[in-house]
Amino acid sequence: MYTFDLTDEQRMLTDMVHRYSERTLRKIYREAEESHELPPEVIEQGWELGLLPASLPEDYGGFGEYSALNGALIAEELGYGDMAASLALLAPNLVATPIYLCGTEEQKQTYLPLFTDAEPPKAASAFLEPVILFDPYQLRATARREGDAYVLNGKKAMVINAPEAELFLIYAHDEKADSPQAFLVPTPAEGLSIGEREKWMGFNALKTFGVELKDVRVPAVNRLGGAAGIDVQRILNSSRIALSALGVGLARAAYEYARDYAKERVAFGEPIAHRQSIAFMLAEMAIDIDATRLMVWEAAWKLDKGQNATHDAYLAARYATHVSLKVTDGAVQVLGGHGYIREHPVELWLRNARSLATLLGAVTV
Amino acid sequence: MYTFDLTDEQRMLTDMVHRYSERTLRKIYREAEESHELPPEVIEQGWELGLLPASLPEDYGGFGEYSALNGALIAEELGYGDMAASLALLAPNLVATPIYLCGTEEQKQTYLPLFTDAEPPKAASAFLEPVILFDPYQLRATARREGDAYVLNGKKAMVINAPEAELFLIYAHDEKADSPQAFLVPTPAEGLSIGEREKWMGFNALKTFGVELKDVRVPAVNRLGGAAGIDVQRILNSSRIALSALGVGLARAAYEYARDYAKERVAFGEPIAHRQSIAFMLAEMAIDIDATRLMVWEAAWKLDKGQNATHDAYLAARYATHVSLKVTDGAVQVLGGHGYIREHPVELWLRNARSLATLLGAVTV
Amino acid sequence: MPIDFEVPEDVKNQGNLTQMVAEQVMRKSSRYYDEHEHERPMEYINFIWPFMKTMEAANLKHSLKRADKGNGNGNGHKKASTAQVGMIHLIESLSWGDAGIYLSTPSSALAGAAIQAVGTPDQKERFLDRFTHGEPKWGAMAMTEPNAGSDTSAIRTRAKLDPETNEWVLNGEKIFVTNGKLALEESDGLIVVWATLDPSLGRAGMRPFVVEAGAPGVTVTKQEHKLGIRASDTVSIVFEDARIPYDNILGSPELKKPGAKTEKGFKGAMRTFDSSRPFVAASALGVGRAALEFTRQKLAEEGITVPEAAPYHKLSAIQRDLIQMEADLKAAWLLTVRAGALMDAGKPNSLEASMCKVKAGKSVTTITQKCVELLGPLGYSREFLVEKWMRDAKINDIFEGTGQINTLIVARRILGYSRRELK
Amino acid sequence: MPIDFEVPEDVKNQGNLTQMVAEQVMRKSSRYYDEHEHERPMEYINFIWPFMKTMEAANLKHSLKRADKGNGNGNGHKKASTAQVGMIHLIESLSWGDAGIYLSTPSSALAGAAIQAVGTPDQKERFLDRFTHGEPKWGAMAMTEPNAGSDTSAIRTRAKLDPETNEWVLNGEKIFVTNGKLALEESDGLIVVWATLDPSLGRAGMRPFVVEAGAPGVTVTKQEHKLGIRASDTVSIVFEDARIPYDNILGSPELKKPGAKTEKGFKGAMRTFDSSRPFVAASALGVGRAALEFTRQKLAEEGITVPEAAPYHKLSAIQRDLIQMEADLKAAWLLTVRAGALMDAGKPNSLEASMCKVKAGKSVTTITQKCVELLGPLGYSREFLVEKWMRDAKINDIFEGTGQINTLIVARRILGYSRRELK
Repeated sequence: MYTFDLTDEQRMLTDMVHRYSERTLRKIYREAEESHELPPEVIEQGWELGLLPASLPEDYGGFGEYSALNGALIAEELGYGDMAASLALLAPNLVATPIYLCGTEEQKQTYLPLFTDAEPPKAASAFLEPVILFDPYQLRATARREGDAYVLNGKKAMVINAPEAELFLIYAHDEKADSPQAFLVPTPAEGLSIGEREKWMGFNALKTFGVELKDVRVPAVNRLGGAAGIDVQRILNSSRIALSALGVGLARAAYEYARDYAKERVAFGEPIAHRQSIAFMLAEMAIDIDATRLMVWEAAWKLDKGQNATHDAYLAARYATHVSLKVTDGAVQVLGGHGYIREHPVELWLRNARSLATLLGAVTV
Repeated sequence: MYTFDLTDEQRMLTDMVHRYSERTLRKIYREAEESHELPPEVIEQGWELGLLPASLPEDYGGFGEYSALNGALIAEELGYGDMAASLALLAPNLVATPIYLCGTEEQKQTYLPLFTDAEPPKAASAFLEPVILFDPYQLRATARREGDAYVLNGKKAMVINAPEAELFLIYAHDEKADSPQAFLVPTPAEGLSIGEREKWMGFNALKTFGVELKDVRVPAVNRLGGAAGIDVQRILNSSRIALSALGVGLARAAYEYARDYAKERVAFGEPIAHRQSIAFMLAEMAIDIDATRLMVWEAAWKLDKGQNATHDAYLAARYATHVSLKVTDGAVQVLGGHGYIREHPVELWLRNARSLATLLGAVTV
Repeated sequence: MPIDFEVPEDVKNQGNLTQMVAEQVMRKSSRYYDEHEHERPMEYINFIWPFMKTMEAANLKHSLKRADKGNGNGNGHKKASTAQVGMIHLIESLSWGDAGIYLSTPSSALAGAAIQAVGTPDQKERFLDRFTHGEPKWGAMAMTEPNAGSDTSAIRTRAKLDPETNEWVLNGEKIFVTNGKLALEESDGLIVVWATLDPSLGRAGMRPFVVEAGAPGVTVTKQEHKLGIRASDTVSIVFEDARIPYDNILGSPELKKPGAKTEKGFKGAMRTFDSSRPFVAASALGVGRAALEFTRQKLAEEGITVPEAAPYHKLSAIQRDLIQMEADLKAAWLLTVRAGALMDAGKPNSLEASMCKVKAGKSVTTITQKCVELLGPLGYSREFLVEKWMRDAKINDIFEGTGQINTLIVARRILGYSRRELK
Repeated sequence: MPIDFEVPEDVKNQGNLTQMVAEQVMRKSSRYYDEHEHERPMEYINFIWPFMKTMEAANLKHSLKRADKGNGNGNGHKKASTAQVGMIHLIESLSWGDAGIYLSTPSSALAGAAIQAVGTPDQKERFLDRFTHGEPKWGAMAMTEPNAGSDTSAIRTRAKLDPETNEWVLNGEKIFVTNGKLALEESDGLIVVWATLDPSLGRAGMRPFVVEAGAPGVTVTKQEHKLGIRASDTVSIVFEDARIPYDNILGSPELKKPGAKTEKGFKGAMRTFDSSRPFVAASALGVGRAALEFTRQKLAEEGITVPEAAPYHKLSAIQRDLIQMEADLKAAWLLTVRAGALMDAGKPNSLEASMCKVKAGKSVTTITQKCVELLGPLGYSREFLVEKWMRDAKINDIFEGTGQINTLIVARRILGYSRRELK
């Protein structure tokens, strides 16, 4: 029956992540953004929280279980802190989770324990492509079977920390399967070249790169899921839920900041929050954020129950994209001129929010 | 150079129509709506204003000239009064204007003088069709050439005062020309049958009917424009501008009514217009209405200058549809419970506004 | 308990019956009662009454039992129940059938809720027993006045005690009373009337009074003609030296200064409005679902369906609209269920109740307006029900507090502001 | 004159030159100055200065001539001109090139407008002559303070007369001064500073003062780092016993009680804000057009174009978005041109100026945000300019009064309400 309460364990988990976000990420976000560099110790601290190992069962070296709902709770709290750091911290998940969800037993046994070490593994997912009309169901990068290997060609974008990666998970259109498939590619890999660091409107502290594939040969056993391959929808559902939750956290950060500012800032003799035009914006933000969170939770809950959550995750992603943009834009508006300068965080949150539709793989505009 | 002032003649014209709207239409609109009947003398009074003859040159019995801009000015003032009466009054224009714009010289000489008599002519245009996905460029009603005649088949909807019509202007897909063409069909016409009176959400005082065509034979000379036929876009541009202007008038009526109500109605010790939530709604209404009017004017001005106004008329229609709905809905909202009852006009205006997208031929949602 | 979106078992079971009523009884006469305003949907009323009186009996019994246990105000929830979310599902389904007919459901309704919230055991027995047997009966709430809409402090209906007869004497006029004529003239029902004992005290001077059918000096003066929900009875009631027994006051007759802590009775009765907001939202959502389902079905017949998940550039404009409507409906639904679940869990839900009301009222207004448009002449025609759903839907953004008033309530809550700080 | 949407001849002619500057000078360094905040776009400044000083000279001459004719405040328009609509076209075009660089245009700007509006002939000559020759110079307006944004009555910068030296002594801090550093430290320019002679009088105590480059006690303390328009100079300025000559006050130093009819000087100077609103709108629209054109072009390369007119069910979601953006841009543009044409015709345009500002600020914010999204990774990338246009655009919904403040102005006007009635 309907319940919307966290369990005690979930509350402990979110409290822990929230503390990290508030005490660590919120302290360094601006300097990181302006210097285009995340302090390594911040990501290390985040890694020490053990979020990824906690989402893997003991069989694979972890100490918990995969839960889309817990993932959403974590992502919201991280998103509340800083997006660049969140994405850097979650980058290994983008490799580990697909392996867990779609890998063969052997692949899981081989790779997942790497993700439970004290050191964050150097693994990078290459999914997005540098094209306008990106279609996650019809990738332009291709994989052609040649003997006992696949040959990968194409271009990938937004690959986090690519130069350091020792293992890539590369998505490409498998011509024979006529579907998107994923390939585990250890480095060095001949034909795989990493471009210049990419420049984005937001999360400049995050290091992302274009990756070009020219006849990169991968042993056939490295196809994720082996002979069966993957159902990319499973991976998309999982990542859409996580990214949407990140968007909820981002929106919540902006809403709370704007709310507090509006109560402090005096104009015409009263706090500006006394004006309906401001107060109503804040009320709508609060409603939209709660609605989006519930949609994300429902999709995650369905996923965890083994139900078909594709459409739910899609709708949640749509809402999260729209709401996080609307709320961060509104926060800039509430702060007025102060929202436009790079002293307050809201301008960065607006820039970060705008990335969601793209990160979500054109799921929605 | 940019000017947005009416000429003295235009001001006299709009003043005249405004008086008619205010003193006549606004007096009878509710009774007419509830009884599903327009008082005939009201339409006669409107006809006596001579709006249609004033838009035809002397050569065809008129005393003015065709001007899309003047048409827009008139339509806005009529729309300010009542939509059912406006449409009833403008129904002859829906036949006369296409004849003027696209007819052969002979057709103009033959038919247009009918529209300059003291009595409103009994003429009806049959354009819309009773389908969900109406496409004005690909009508489902068909016209097939057979010898020196065309054979019409299909179904039409929203034909104003069809049972009394002595002349129909019927639009159908000309199979040979592969384009929408129009046919002048005098009554009685074998194979043309008129259905029950239609029932719509709004403008219930207007009598409209479905018309069914079963092998209706029309002499080939009755094809509008003769051998050359018509460019339906010319007619659409003209009607889109007129209907959009009607929408502006409707929106203006609702806005003014809500504004005055908000200044009168006291709650929590002050007029509700003292609250930003109400005042901002009204401000946005005013801005949207002005913007739409300017778009309509620009399209009309272009049309009158002989420029391509198709896209402008299309955008104006889109705006008018959206704005008239938003404003009338907002007006109901401003009046609250009082807006929901059929004592105040705003609930009817909301119902009427919703028809625009349909009347405009699915130009926009 | 962990996060759970599962529909409770008992609510699921109830769903089949409701769906049947909605389809077989309500939908079939939907257009008829829209066209015959002020006629009563008797098929529905007679069909639903046996269920309603059974439910009323159970509620009354339960409430009196709790009162026996010394939980006097009958408002404490000891353990999680599914009463609210059950009602939300029920109302959504019935409104999917027909929102106007649903509003004519014979029951003690808001009047009953107010009496349950603050009535004494004796009052509960005396006033609510009638709803448990016999012919269909209605309860109604009379709050709004010609010059007092959302601003309840402006209420001018007076209640004075006549010490000679020990009766309250009411004078004033109420408008927009839902089911007022059914309650007073067409059944042996009752209404709860808000009146002031001392206008100078504002809200603090106000009290609810129970006025039963047949009370002298009470006249139903006007039946409204409305945009939508025409099957629903909406009337004005005039009180001219209307006399009711002393014991018909709900809560204490003693007055406190404004600003003093509002007494429990008043607050408790006002809380019935909080609890009714998710019901209004649910009703809106039922109408919205009806419109969206119908529109999807009609468009599917034209070959337009919604993909499970597709990149934006693969969508048509209409598909995009359908997806957006679906998402809005879902968002509002989840907010509504949450508000209900909170109340079921015995937790405060005033913020969440207003949130769902705002979201549902606005979303469903937009959705139904869009559906009319998407279906072209068929959407606008009275041959189909979409145009009616657009008219019906709009009430939900207006009654039980307009969207603006409920947004204001949300804003005050999230900002921690009083009425004075945020007007 | 009848309704006419024809672009005036002289404005058309100016268009070609402007387009060339925008394309050849501004666009090419657009990214550079975005990435090198606080560097000056000297190519543009040096290129445009000869035109600007010629224009300044003409304005000054014209203004002094009118003053000679006894039309003292230099604000009367005898016959229809195209000055405002010409500026609107110019600014739209330059902002299409680069909004941040456009804001660095050397000119007397708002300071000049204020001096033109209320200065004496002597003041005009003395302050504005510098803008007609020599090296590039800037004028700037210093209004906002840390604790006074839109609420100008809260301004706390004090001006006191030192009777001994007959100088005004200024103390206080101004923030968000556009081109403040360029005016005071990097050229022989000037700023107009709003200060109060008597804080107890609120707005009635405020006066504008001209502070020239090199005035003692004036320090540029901070250059802002901004979301967008990074090529534009935005600074804080501190006045510590800053001394300026007695004759640097604009308007009369005599004070009236609040509520008394505001004196002409104050109103005239404030009117410079009204007249600048259509310019802000025009700047927004230039950015919006840049983004929309680029997006349409890129999508056309992918085979997505916008039909001239098509029924809704034939549109894709992206086509629908493009049409909506185009319509919004056009709507805002027409409102902006109207506001300019009214002023050119010597008619009041305060309502219309705020209307176009609201509409343009909001529309272009939405349009540029949508463009980034429609172009996927390319939209979000700093390799292209769309993301920059989104950042640049946002300022227009904020400065010269936020969207909220301008909506408030529109609301007051249409309702006929004072500041007190509608807060």
